[in-house]
Amino acid sequence: MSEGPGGAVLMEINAARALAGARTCFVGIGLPSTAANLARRLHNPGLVLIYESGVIGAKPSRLPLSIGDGELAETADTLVSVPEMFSYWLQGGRVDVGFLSAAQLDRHANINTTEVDRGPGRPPGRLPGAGGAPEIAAHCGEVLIVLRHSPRALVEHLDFVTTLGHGAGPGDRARYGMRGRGPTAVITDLGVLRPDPATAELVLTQVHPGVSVEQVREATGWPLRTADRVEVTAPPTETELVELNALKSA
Amino acid sequence: MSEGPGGAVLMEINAARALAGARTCFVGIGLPSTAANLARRLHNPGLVLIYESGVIGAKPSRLPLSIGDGELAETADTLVSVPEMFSYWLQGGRVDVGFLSAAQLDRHANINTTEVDRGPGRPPGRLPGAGGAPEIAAHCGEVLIVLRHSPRALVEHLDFVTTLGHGAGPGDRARYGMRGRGPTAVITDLGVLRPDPATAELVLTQVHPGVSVEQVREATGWPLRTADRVEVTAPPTETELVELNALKSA
Amino acid sequence: MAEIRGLRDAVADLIHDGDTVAMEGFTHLIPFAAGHEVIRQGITDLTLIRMTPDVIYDQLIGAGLARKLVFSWGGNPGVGSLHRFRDAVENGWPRPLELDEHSHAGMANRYTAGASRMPFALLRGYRGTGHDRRTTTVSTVNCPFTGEELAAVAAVNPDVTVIHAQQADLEGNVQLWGLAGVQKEAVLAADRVLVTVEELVRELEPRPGAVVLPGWVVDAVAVVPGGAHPSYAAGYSERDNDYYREWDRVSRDREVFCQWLKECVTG
Amino acid sequence: MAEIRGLRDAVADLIHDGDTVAMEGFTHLIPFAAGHEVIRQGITDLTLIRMTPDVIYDQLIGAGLARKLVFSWGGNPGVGSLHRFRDAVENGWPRPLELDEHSHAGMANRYTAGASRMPFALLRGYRGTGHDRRTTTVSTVNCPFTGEELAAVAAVNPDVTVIHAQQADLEGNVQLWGLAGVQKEAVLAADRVLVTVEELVRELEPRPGAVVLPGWVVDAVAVVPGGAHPSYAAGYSERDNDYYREWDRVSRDREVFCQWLKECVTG
Repeated sequence: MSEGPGGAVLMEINAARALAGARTCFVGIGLPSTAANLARRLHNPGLVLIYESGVIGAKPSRLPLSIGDGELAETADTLVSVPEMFSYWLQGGRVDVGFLSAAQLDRHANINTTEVDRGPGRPPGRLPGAGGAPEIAAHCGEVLIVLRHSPRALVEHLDFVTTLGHGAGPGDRARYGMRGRGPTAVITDLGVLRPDPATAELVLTQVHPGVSVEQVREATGWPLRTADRVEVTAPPTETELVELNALKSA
Repeated sequence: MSEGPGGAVLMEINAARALAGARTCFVGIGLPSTAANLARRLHNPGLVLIYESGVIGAKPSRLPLSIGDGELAETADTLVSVPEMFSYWLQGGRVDVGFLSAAQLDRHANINTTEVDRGPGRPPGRLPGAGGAPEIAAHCGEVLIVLRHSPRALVEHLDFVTTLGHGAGPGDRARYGMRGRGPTAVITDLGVLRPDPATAELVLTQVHPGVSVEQVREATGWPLRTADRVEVTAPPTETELVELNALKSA
Repeated sequence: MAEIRGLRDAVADLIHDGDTVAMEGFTHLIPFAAGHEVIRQGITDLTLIRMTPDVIYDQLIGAGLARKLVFSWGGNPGVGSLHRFRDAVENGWPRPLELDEHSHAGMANRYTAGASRMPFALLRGYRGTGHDRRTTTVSTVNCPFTGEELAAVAAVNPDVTVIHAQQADLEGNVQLWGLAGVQKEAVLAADRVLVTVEELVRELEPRPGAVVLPGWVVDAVAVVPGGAHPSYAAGYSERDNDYYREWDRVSRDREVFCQWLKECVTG
Repeated sequence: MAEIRGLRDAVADLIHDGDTVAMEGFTHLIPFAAGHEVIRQGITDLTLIRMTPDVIYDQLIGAGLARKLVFSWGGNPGVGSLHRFRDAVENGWPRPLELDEHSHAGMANRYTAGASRMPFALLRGYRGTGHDRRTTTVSTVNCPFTGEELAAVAAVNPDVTVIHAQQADLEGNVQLWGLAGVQKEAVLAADRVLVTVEELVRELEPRPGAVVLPGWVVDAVAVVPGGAHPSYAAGYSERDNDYYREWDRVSRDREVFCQWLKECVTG
């Protein structure tokens, strides 16, 4: 198995698996939403989905296109204003797991979603910007980053630091007063990277079935280190695939 | 007419009269509540009554015993949390007129509702404290103070400054960053005092019918100055008395 | 997730000697029954936080359980003084009571900072008054954009917050409506949360103006119908104004108060 | 008190060249019709404020009416880029667009400060990121109690805020429900307020989760059924997700966009 639909599915399923022990989860649109809703169907029916639009405890039957879709509000335990969401619930430390994606990610799991250089003579390519990401990364108990593996995405140097992961290394989060543990895993379509506790540098800890370590290295923009033992992701179970399909076709 | 029921009635009616042009009024319990509800019945049916308990636009049919009485909530245009009330509505400058009372008031309309000295060997007498008063005085467009006239209430020196009126004189409110005009009238059972624009010192501008200037001076703890022309309060009209009685017996 | 449990056990488990405790409710939904259970269990040396320490705190203070009061207005609303509070402050009876005294706006902001897990909050206030000379929890900061000096108040984060609400469901999700005071902030600022409710319902039916607290921010829910009396619960009871008036007589005299305590609370 | 008036007159009276304008709505209740009226009237040199400048601001920017954008996330939710926004930022077409860029938490706090009439607000955020180097509206303050360094963000106080709501009554009292976003704060932070509504009702019937804005904080109410399309109004319409997807195609090309502008807005 290489980059492609198989890897993408394992990225989604792995992200859902990572939510097995979470009580509350801050959800963005796209893959995070798929993973969180899949986790609710598979193994964590009590998982509380929180959307930055002010939704606490959404129980959507199908995947929303936007974080403000009507069904999220209609199925919520309660709705709060956006300022309250960010102050009392996110900054208040009420969310166990946050999901983020990235246009660029560096080896310390810092994130750029603001702009990317496009070479001499061209203006930087504009991206959407920060949204909720900087404070999700700061305040959630832990953060899972999901993105497709490519040397353009996992880069040596960010063109802009939108969201702090582990800064320049251990101690930076504490120095900046951040209370959550920060990014604990980067789940891609090739495997999983986790920060080395000693250096806070992302190392390869897991490859998806059929993916070689060399393949992951080639798809990474910095000289990727690997854990002493690189595990192979358990292949999707029948149930996982069925529920994922059901979710996507609902 | 002297201190007593007649004066008390004129204090209430005068306070209600002072609300003729107001759109929104921050109401405490007791006389302010009587005055504000009387104004609604008499000449300002659109007056929006705001209570610090979170009530905006209450339309009580009878006088509430507390600012949290059920009828205030049930008849409100909307209810907000107490933090929102103080931040968005009061500090936000949304209230035209605030009412305050005082255990002690000085010549610059500063207020003490915290504690009063009771002489040597005795601990100070404890009063309820600030409540909403300091910020009502700071942020309302203007403040009306209502209290019974006595040398123990209108004093040379406050035992504690709970709420700033005009500080030590002109310019103090601006120096402290206060945006409202502060106390514009002190309505008592004997007459009305207003701050001299030049000195911000309270001067007697109005006596109730049958009350002499001398009587007011004797009931004031500082050497009270009088305006060039001291007016006599218009006696209560039949309608005013009827509505006041109706309100009190409802 | 909130556990549904008996009031006695919940109070014993969640509130301990020396704790900082907030029992909130702005006239409405005051958790009197929980307060009385604290008195029965003799949980003492408490730092009590409350914007409006009315009759419930007068009772706790008179029972000698409070060492400190953090508050902004200490009266019997619409009636007069809190005599037990006064006796403690003026005469140290039955024990001295330390005060940390604020304005309502200051206290509301302190709770907001607590709920937001910020160390302090900002407001326009306090300037020119005597409050900042009596407390270490008021200070000033200058706006980095305009230079303006503003008041800063330290966050409050109670060890325990106790509130009364109309309803909870079986998973401990709580709904309260009517005047909501500062209850949401007091709950979210606290380490531990006890909610007494009028009734347990199968499903919370959304109501206009309701505040919903998910069960996962609450530690225990105890079903105590009438648990706010003499305060009230909109939709369930009316405020017992006569009780508040009568409290003036009961609390005015130490002996009458002690008699009341024995007859009506500690039994 | 809010006046009930036609959209064209209300926009002409309340929004002027050079104004700072906030049109808020977090996915839900976005005031598209009012935005299109601004385009029709050619009101220009606007500083546009909005947490999520989605398609409505893409249209205003593409029409050349914005000189500056104050925002925190500029994408087409669930679809991709805002191409007119990108073209303005990357290529200055049809005119350069100055940016004041924040995080959502920062923007939410800026509105809260604005509504509270404070010059700034505090949050834990921004530290270690590149944002503070690109804007003058982020700074730091130290807590006077703990010494901790916190982020400070300058208040936003729009000249005009425009929102869409479900209902207003004849006195201009407004009720909206469902996702309420930052609308209350945006309204209370502004000098002038325009609300478009789905319908005028005799009396507002209280609804769960509703935000009520008294008529005396609103300048004008315009009845514009469907005024949020392609966004939606809970209880009245559904989000037109196809429109958002189609916008990707329309906006990608300058000529196609200009054609759309003529056909669908300026007519």
